[in-house]
Amino acid sequence: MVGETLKFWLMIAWLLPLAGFVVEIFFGFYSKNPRHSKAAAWCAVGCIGIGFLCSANALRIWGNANDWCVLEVAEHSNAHADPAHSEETHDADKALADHDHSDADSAKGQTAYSGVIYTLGVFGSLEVTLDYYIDSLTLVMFTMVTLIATCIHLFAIGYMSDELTDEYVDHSAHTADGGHVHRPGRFYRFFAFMSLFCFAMLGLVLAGNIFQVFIFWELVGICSFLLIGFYTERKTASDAANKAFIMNRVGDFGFLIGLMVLWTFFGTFRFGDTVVDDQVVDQGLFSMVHRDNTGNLTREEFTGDVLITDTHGHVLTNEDGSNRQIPYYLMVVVGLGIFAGCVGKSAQFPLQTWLPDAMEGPTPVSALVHSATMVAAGVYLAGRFFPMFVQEVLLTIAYTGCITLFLAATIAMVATDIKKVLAYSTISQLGYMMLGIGVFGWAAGLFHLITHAFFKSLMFLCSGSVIYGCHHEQEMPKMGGLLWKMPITAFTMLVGVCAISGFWVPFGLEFSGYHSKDAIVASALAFNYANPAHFLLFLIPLLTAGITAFYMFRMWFYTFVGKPRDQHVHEHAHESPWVMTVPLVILAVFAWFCAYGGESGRLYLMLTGDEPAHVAAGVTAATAGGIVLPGHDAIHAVHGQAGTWALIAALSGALIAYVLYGTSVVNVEEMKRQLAGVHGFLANKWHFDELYDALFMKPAHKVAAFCAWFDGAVFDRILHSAAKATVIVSKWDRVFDENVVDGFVNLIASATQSVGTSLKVVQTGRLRQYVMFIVLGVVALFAVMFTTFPG
Amino acid sequence: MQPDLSSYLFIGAVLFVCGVICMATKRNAIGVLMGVELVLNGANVNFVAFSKYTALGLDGQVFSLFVIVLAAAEAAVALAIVLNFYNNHLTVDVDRGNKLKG
Amino acid sequence: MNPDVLLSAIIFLPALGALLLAFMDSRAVSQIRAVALGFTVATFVLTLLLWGQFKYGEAGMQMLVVKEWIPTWNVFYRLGVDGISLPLVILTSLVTMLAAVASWSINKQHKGYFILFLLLETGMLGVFLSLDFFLFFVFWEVMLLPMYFLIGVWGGPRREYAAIKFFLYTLIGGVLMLIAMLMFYFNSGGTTDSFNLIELAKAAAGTSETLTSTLSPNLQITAFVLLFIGFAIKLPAFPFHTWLPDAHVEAPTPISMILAGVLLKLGGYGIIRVAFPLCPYGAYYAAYALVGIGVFSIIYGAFAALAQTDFKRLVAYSSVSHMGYVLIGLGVWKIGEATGKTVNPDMWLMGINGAMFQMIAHGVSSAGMFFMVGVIYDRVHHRDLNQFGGLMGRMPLYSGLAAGLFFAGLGLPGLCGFIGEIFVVLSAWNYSPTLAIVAASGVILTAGYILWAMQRVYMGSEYKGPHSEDITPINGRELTVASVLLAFAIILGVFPGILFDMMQSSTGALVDSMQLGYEKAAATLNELQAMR
Amino acid sequence: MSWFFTIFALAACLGAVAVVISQSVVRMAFWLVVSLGSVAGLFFLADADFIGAAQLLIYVGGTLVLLVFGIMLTASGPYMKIPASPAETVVAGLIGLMFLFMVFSTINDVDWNGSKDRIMAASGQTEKPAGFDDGSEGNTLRPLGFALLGVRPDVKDGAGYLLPFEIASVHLLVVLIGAAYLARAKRRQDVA
Repeated sequence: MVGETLKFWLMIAWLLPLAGFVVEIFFGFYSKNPRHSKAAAWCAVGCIGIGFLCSANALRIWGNANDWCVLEVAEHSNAHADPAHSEETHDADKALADHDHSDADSAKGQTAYSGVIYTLGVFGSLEVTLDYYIDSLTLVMFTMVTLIATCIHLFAIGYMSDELTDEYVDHSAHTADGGHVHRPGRFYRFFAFMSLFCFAMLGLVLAGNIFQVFIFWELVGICSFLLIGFYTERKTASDAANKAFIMNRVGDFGFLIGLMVLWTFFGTFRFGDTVVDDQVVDQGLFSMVHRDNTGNLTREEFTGDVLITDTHGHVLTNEDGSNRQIPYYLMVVVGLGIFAGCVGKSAQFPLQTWLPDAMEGPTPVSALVHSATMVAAGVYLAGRFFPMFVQEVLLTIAYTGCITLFLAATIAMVATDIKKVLAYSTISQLGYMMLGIGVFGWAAGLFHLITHAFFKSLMFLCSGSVIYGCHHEQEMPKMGGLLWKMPITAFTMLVGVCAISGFWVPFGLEFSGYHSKDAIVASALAFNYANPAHFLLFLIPLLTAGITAFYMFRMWFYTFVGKPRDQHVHEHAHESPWVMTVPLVILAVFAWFCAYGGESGRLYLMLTGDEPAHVAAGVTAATAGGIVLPGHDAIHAVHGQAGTWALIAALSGALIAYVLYGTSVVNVEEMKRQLAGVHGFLANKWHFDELYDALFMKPAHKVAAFCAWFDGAVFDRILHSAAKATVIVSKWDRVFDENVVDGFVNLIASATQSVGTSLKVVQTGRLRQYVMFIVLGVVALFAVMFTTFPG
Repeated sequence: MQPDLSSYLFIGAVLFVCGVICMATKRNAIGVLMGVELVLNGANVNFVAFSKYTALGLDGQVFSLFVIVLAAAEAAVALAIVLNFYNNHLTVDVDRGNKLKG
Repeated sequence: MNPDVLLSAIIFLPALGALLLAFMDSRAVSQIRAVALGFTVATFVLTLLLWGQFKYGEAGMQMLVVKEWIPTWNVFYRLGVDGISLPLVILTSLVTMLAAVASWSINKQHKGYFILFLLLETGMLGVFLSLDFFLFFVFWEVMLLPMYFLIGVWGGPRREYAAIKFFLYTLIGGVLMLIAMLMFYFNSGGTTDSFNLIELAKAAAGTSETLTSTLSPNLQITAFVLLFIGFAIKLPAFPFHTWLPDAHVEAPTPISMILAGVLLKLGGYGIIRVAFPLCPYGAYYAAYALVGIGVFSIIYGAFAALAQTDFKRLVAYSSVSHMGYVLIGLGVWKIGEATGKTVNPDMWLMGINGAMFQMIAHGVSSAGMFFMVGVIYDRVHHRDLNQFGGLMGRMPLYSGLAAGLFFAGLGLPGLCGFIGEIFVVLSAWNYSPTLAIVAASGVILTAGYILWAMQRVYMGSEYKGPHSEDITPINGRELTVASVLLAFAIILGVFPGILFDMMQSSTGALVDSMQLGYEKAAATLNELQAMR
Repeated sequence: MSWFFTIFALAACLGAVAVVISQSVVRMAFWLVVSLGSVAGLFFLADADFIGAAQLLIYVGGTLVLLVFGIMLTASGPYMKIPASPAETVVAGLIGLMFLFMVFSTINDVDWNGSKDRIMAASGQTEKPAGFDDGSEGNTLRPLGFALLGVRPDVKDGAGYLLPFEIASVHLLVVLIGAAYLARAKRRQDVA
């Protein structure tokens, strides 16, 4: 019943943006004054805003239905939590405020709901459906996405307002004769795409099976494509859009392999069990693999295959009575495949190169799609699919995240485009999340996902505000000294910078990033203690925490303080209108406080309410790979230690940034020259683009050219030579026909003719002679007869 | 001498041969025609003789009857042709009608 | 309506229209167009009526019509419809109707064009509805001639070459089919049911009451190979595909739509209706080749498309690539060596359903893509991908619709192309992981060539080719065609159940009967070995 | 009886020879009358009274008269006698004699009675057909009439001649019309 109600509210929140998209795209095109009306924008804001209210309502209903047991249970184990200050920290807690905590000791009831929305196809026992799966993670994600999206939509009304014209001049797109492209404004189209994106993103979160995730995975991909390529006139934009989509497809290729294996061996895509009247009607994937008390998957003794079980842990059997099982290596393939999808979507190494290019899209797009939501979907999926991951997969995830976070952070240090800095920072932070999940800090990774969504979207919007105020100037070397030109932007941005650096503030007012990054670093440290061989998984994130603080403050100092480097830009710079600054302030509040209370705070507890069952205890017995995974207690034990290290790293990073860019003690340009090799390597993004171009793009085009050539040169040549051979044969046939066959016929004819001519003389035309001939003939005949047959 | 089959056949043969010679020698178209009549009569004699002396029975007579009828028809048509020929060539000399010469 | 009348009416109504057109004044162009369109619309309405009378959940043939035709040779006029042919019939009448609207751009000899056009429709519908092998063959050939003239007379600069290439290829296929047909006829004793596809299928499965003698397993393989090559040419699968790019490039837009939208489906339909049920053992024997060819076609077609500079040629190669999925879906039939039973028959069932869906989906999306190419070709009279650009600004509505249709071809979820591809690929791992992985990699290449083409045509700062002044916004007629196709693409993509419900009983019955047929053939082989 | 036969036989043969020898068409016609009339007599002697009568009526009375009409229509002066070349006559006579010799020898060689018996045995007949030379019948008129109407009382299971009879009648009609058409008086055309 509760499941149905939740489904109802979330479906509204999900489908409203779709309705908005339809209205906007048609209304926008057919309305009388499409180029000047803001109606489409308000429609989009309305849809996503109502969606936010619905999500919040759903969260309230969910909490009421299980008496907020998630929080209650947590409070017992974390005595220092303080519910009295919770009102402003998180929307979920607003609902909590009217709630009576009398039922604190009640056991945790059902908190995850799943069911079928509708069926796509049934093939015998196989069933492909669209499902919903609602648990605390779904609800938190829903609320987060709708809230941020609402803010960004609002911001975009201001940011995109110069599209409200019939004659928009695109200074970045050039025609062949060197002029700028003039085109009608496309205000409504932008909001239509944004609405479509919101629909796809919410669908992804609501999805109740992995196949459905794939569907919306692709849909967010195409929305991203459309939005990156929004300025279609710019070659760079369309290139970036293609790059984004195709690189995502590379990841999806892995995703697809994972899906194929799952489908073949499990026969279902559902996450959770569908429960009707306490009876499991459709078993989901998560209950099909069973973990023993050491946290490892139950496996067949001799072959090592993973056994497939029913909800109670009994092994399922095939028709012929044998156990249903899946080879262990295929479990690894499943995990790696699904993770490959996440790598593509979350721009992890080695598919990270598309995300910086994606900054060609309008800044609100970067804020919504390429920092807060879509790119985080990879992390979300890794978290959602966590129960199916085996140790080898987790280790891969951890190392991928680790490589990515370092790689991206180093590049961010030298980037000069304000949005590129943020983009690399996003990649780096996504790497942190992946690392968190990979080292069994499931909650830490997702926790960082939420906090990062707030502060990164905030920073993107701030950068958007700067860009807007500087008339579409994105290069930081041309800015500087903007602090008092646009104070709201500057200070909200500072909040974001502090949050991402993870600064600690006394009295419990720590920035959200402090909590979440701490959690990840703590998980990594615990993992490091458990598996000393993998010490890099702790050291690199720690180092990168310093780098993060460095490049973030570098960006802030570069932009807002110091002397104006480009007088023209500085003179015309101005603060943005209220429609842009209000979202900044809202987001700044959330970026600072959303993680209030840290790991005993509301957000963290909500998020971990439906944590996969085996996470808390960890994996205690090492398998063949030798990996032991830390449980909650192990992580908690090293929390303080890790937090201290991380804070020291961040502070030193910030200090170096201040020294280099906030003061004029050191000549940065001089440094750059001295380290030209390193700088060039980093500025060229480790040469990944060139590498991929040489490794994949060029060979692909070669093969393509070969195929096309092969068609023409081989198939068609065979065909043509066959045709030519036929022609030659037919020519010979003609010769034969004319000379031999016809010759024979002609011979007969001419022979007949000459015989006729010679017999012509007998044909006298004289009747009486004919009579004579007849008689003679008869006589001769008889004579012959008599002589031949005498008697 | 009582007539027997052979004597009738001899008479028929003589008539037939006379008819053939007539056809072969006469240049007059009507003469040719007469030869034909003789040939037919020779045949008729044979039919009637077989009718009387062999097991042929009445059939021989019926045949000769048809021969007579056809001979009459043939004579009529042949005469018409002859007249046509005469109209066209102003002669009845069959040697003049040699258009079919090869 | 009486089923006898209805089925025959669906087939022969267009022919009647052609007859009527023959008596019209050839200068009355608008009337000719209107009459031709009217007849295609009427046919479409009739097929919808057929859908209305169709009973869901019945596995067998419905609305059977059996009339004597050439009793001496046991040829009957047998018609019927089941869940496999019904969607294709509706697709045919729909695409033909839209192609008729698209035929406004034809600018010479309208009368002859529309007469041939309507005859072509008769042939196509006849193939889908006939249940007599001979009748099937006759309609198959009936289709060929109008197509030949439509390409050869109204086509582009190399039309004669393309038309003859098309004609010869298809004719060879027809001849191979004819041989197989006679094999079946004489092996089943030449009785009244020896051309009856239904009874022949039952005989292969050993459930027929009238036909007892069937092909031996080895002959089944021969017959299957003959039939398969015949149908693979039409499909077209990898080594037999080179007629397609030429035919598509040279054919006028509406004919390209029909070629891609319907004619290619005849290959798949032939395999599923004739080759598979009639020689189950042969089908199993060749299953690996089928899937292999399908996979190779996907990759090869995609690579070839990537290298094209002619817009229409690119779309044509995309057809080669997309139809590869059909072969995969049909062929994923795995039999356990130990048990002799099908492994995971539901996977195969899913593959077949996916393949059927892919055929319909490709019919919608590729017809749409060709139409979209035609729209721009009508304006600027060239198709060089490197000489487009900036159309998004010049023709926004057109570009939007085109993007939708191209995304459908790319296999974007929510549009029709996705469901078929993904279901086929999902069913493939069970058969062969290697081939499944290679097939799945097609998603990258597909995205590559379609997006790259879209970038070169629709995006960019300005139009780079000739006739820039002729670029006018899409007109109402073109808008209708494109939006109908896009609407179908969306509906099918969001509610694939519409099709799956229609065909699942029939495909289920097909799977069952083929398993029976395989077991029967395997038993025969075992006996033979035991005797030796 | 045998006298009559001898007379008629000689008259027929000599008449025929005379036809061959005569140069004038008119004479030829005369000798033909003699010859054919004699043949009619031979018919009577062979118990074929109806045929004899028909011979007289149709041949002598019809056909020959027709011939004479033909002679009269065409016999303008120079064409009464058209002499054949002597060589031709000799050749024709030689060939005719050879022919005659051949026929005669054939007639003599054949065993007529034996062949009659064989035929009767083969056809299952034991007796001569009834109703033919039976004295009480007196003539052949009645059986002939029956035969032409399709009834054969004289032969067991014998078939009549109704169809040939009818065909002959139609044939005569056609001949009548055709002859009239061919021989009709036409306007003279140029003999070019």
